[in-house]
Amino acid sequence: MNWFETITMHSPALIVAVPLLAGFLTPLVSRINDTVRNLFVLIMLSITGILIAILGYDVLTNGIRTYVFGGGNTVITLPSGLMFHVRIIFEVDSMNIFMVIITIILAIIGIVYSLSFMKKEDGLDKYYTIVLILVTSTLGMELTGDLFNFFVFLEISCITSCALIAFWVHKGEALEAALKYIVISSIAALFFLFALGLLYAQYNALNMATIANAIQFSIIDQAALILIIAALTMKAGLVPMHMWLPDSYGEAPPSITFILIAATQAGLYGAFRVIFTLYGNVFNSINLAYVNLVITANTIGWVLVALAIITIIIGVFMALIQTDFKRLIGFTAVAEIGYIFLGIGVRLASKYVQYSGSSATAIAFSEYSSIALNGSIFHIINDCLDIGLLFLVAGAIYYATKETSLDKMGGLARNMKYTTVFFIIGLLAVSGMPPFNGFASKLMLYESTYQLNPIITIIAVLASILLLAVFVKVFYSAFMGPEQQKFKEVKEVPKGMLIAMGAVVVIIIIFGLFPNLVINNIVQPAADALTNYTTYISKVIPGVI
Amino acid sequence: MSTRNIVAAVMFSVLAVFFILTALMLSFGAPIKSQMDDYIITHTQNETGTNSAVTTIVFDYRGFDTLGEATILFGAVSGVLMIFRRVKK
Amino acid sequence: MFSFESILETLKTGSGFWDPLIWVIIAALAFLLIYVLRSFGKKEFKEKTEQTQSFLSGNPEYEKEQMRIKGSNVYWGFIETMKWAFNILRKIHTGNASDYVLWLIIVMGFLFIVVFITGAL
Amino acid sequence: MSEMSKIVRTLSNITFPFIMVFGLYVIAHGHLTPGGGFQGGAVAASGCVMLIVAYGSTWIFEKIKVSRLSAFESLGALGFIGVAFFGLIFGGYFFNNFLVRTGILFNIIPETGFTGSEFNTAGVLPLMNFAVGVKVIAGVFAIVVVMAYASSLKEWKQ
Amino acid sequence: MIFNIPFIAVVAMIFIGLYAVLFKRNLVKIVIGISIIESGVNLFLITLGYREGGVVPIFTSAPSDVASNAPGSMVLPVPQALTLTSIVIGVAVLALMLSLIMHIYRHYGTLDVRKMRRLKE
Repeated sequence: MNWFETITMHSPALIVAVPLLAGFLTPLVSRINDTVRNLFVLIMLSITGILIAILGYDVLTNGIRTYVFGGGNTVITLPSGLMFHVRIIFEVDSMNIFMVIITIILAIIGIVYSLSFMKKEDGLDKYYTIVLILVTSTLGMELTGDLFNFFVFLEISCITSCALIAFWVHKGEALEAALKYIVISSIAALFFLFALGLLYAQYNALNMATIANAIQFSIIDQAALILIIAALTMKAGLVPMHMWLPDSYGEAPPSITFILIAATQAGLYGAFRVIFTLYGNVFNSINLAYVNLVITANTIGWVLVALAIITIIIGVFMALIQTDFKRLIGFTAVAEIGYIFLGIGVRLASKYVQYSGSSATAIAFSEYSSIALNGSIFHIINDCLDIGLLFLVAGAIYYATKETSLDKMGGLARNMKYTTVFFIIGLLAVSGMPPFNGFASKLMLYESTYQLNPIITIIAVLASILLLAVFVKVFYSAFMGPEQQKFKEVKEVPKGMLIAMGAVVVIIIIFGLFPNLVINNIVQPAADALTNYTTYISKVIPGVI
Repeated sequence: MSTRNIVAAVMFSVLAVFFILTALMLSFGAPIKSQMDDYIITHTQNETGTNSAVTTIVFDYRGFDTLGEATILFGAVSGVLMIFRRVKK
Repeated sequence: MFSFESILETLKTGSGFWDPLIWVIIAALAFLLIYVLRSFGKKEFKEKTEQTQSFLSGNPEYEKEQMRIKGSNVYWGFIETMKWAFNILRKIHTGNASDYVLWLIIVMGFLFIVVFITGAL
Repeated sequence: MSEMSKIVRTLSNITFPFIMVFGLYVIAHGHLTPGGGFQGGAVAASGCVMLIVAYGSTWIFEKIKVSRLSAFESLGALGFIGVAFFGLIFGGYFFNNFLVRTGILFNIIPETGFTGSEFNTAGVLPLMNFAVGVKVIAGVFAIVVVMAYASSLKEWKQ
Repeated sequence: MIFNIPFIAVVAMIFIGLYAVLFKRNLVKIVIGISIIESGVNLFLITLGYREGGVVPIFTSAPSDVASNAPGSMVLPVPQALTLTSIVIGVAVLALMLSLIMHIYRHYGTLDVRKMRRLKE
């Protein structure tokens, strides 16, 4: 067993443990000086990235990998044949790998950006400590296979995000946004804990695979499902629970917002995992024993589709009347979340039963549902990159002009050429213009939704056009127009920020020009890992199905 | 009594009804299944050499949760110290 | 895991397909066409003459500072027409922290009603 | 807040050692009795908070450097995660209890009830308890000191 | 049914806290409501783990007859461990919220949640 095997075996634990160790060490390291601290943070995150690359290669080639904390055997088998878990288990499949890759990309780029963006601020040692803990919590949420562990990481991400949103304490709005965020997200997390207790009372287990194996969908399970879905969709920012999102995104420092996007997507991943794996028997099974649950799956699917459409419309319309740059982008982020939930809803709503006479013969998903799921998963990474790039541009403008209100800007394209180019690319990508990455995923979503219901597709396309209109307004009022007197001596932002934005732009262009590269290599495996949930269960509970 | 309060009261009572309905389904004093806890109680002395089953779970079987818990306290302290830092305006 | 051929495939989206490379080629051709058309333009156009001055029905031209449209005035007509919708949206978005929790409660109760009814079927 | 009367200060001086000893007892016996690092740390930190109440937050804030407290807290957290990493190194798994059944320390399999060798049990759990106790004392004390001092400053008064 | 009174008490605590969050205007009262909700959830976890006539699952001070016919005579230990974690989480959230409220009072000069609405629409 050589060292590479050992690292691959322990990488699920190390991916969480290394940034955590770095976060604990940062207050001590920052006593030396600032340069050492910045290098330390970057190096630790790079080590995490290398570990993620190793684990991702292993998982994508050899299948699911589990890690038991504290050792011992994975599953305890009683003489009576009961099989369950005692210890915490990390179970990593392609979906986890997909999310973790997004998170680490956003984290490293955000750190590189904040190295030059936050240079003049004070309290930076605490800043980097909390950022590392936030990245740790996001990675943990996306890697864990244990419900209570998921709750713990949820709370960590809630607390650290709140502290980072309130970083500019001299602005009252930042404190207000942070308080609103922590109030609603702590209440949602408490409801999540209540639902967890309900599931524990039913099955005396906290492991996702064990519960998913034994799920019965009794009344108590339905209550638990409702509470968990409500909490996690709040975390993801679905309408009408979206109102914390523009506040926090708009008031946090842009480098923080770039990492907060990853934390939001972690809540979204939780919704994916709960719907498709934890309640897989209900929403995902084609076993005829669960024929009476198809109507429940369709109902939840249509509810999600309706909420997603409302999300898209409200996000775009509210973005149209905003005058604050970052808050406007926050509302467009809400709209993008709506597109992702549209895919999940179409997947669930397209489940149907084949009847011969009066007896059910088979349960199946329509063939466009897989395309909807692919588009939805592919849109997650596009959403992160596009919205993130726009926030970085907003931060660059704030860095150069100390302005966020669109009314006071104008004529910035003369002095900030690179930033203007980056903003144009982000504009076209987020509004789904070819050949950028937003177009491919949105096209898949449109095509699959059209076969479910054409009206939904028409609304979504119109909303996408409105999204373009919103950003044309921003582009006109911020970059175009005659040169302002007070912006005569505005300089281009420093190199670090340009490098960060350029990296995102390069990724966007590659994803846009070669969408199959992404879809074949990470998106399709992730969708497969979500759809056949039985492999997820049988990996940790042998002998099931 | 504004519209908002009326809506709030109605949804509040609806949710309360459903919660009580859920609570009446549970069984108090007699857990339906207890295989995991029985395993822990019977094996805590041999596997981890501890007399206290709760401490065994907190620090050994589910020690990673406790690490996250310590991380939460750490993050809260760092956040409070960051919020109360001296800002030079 | 990684295959180079997968780069050049076209993306199948159920009923249609999408190949960015073809799109790039077509876009390049379009830009070429635009350049050719532009080359047919008038040759006697001069910079810095009265040809470039905008004609405001004989009135003197304002200086650039005053001719700028603010960001909140863009799409004024659209927002004015859809005022009823925007008023509703503005009414929803009260920045009140307990209203945020109330929305969470409303969604929870709605899901309870829907799922318990359909789950009982 | 300002300092309280001499009676309160004297009584807090007298009771402070007992509170600290009790907190340390709860930390040390975390693997035998109800309690553990968090609870004992909370008890000891409440003893420190009693000093803040008695002597006034400004006096304590000048006596104690908060940066040193946060350094202590990160030391405790490092001890905790360090024990976990030792489990990875010696036991082969993260969070492995690598001390039990080895001849080093805390390695005895306990009997039911009070036995002579009860304290020398439970593998790495006492170490984790101690690290968490240090962390909780420093953390809670830092939080209370900073909040009390900030509330006593003049610009916070409206 | 009548033996579910502890669970009814849990629901009562949760909804008392929700009432404070939804209908009170003072930020400190809202935070108190959140702590009440959290206490209710902790009580719920503890109540789940109760076994008829069980004792605390610690062998140090356990009577010999109880220890002999364990685990049937001991309450479930896992919910107690979860509750320990949940309590510390609540402490951390409480500390952060209270310090935020101190800053907000300094900036806004009020604790009324309805006046804390600079971020609307």
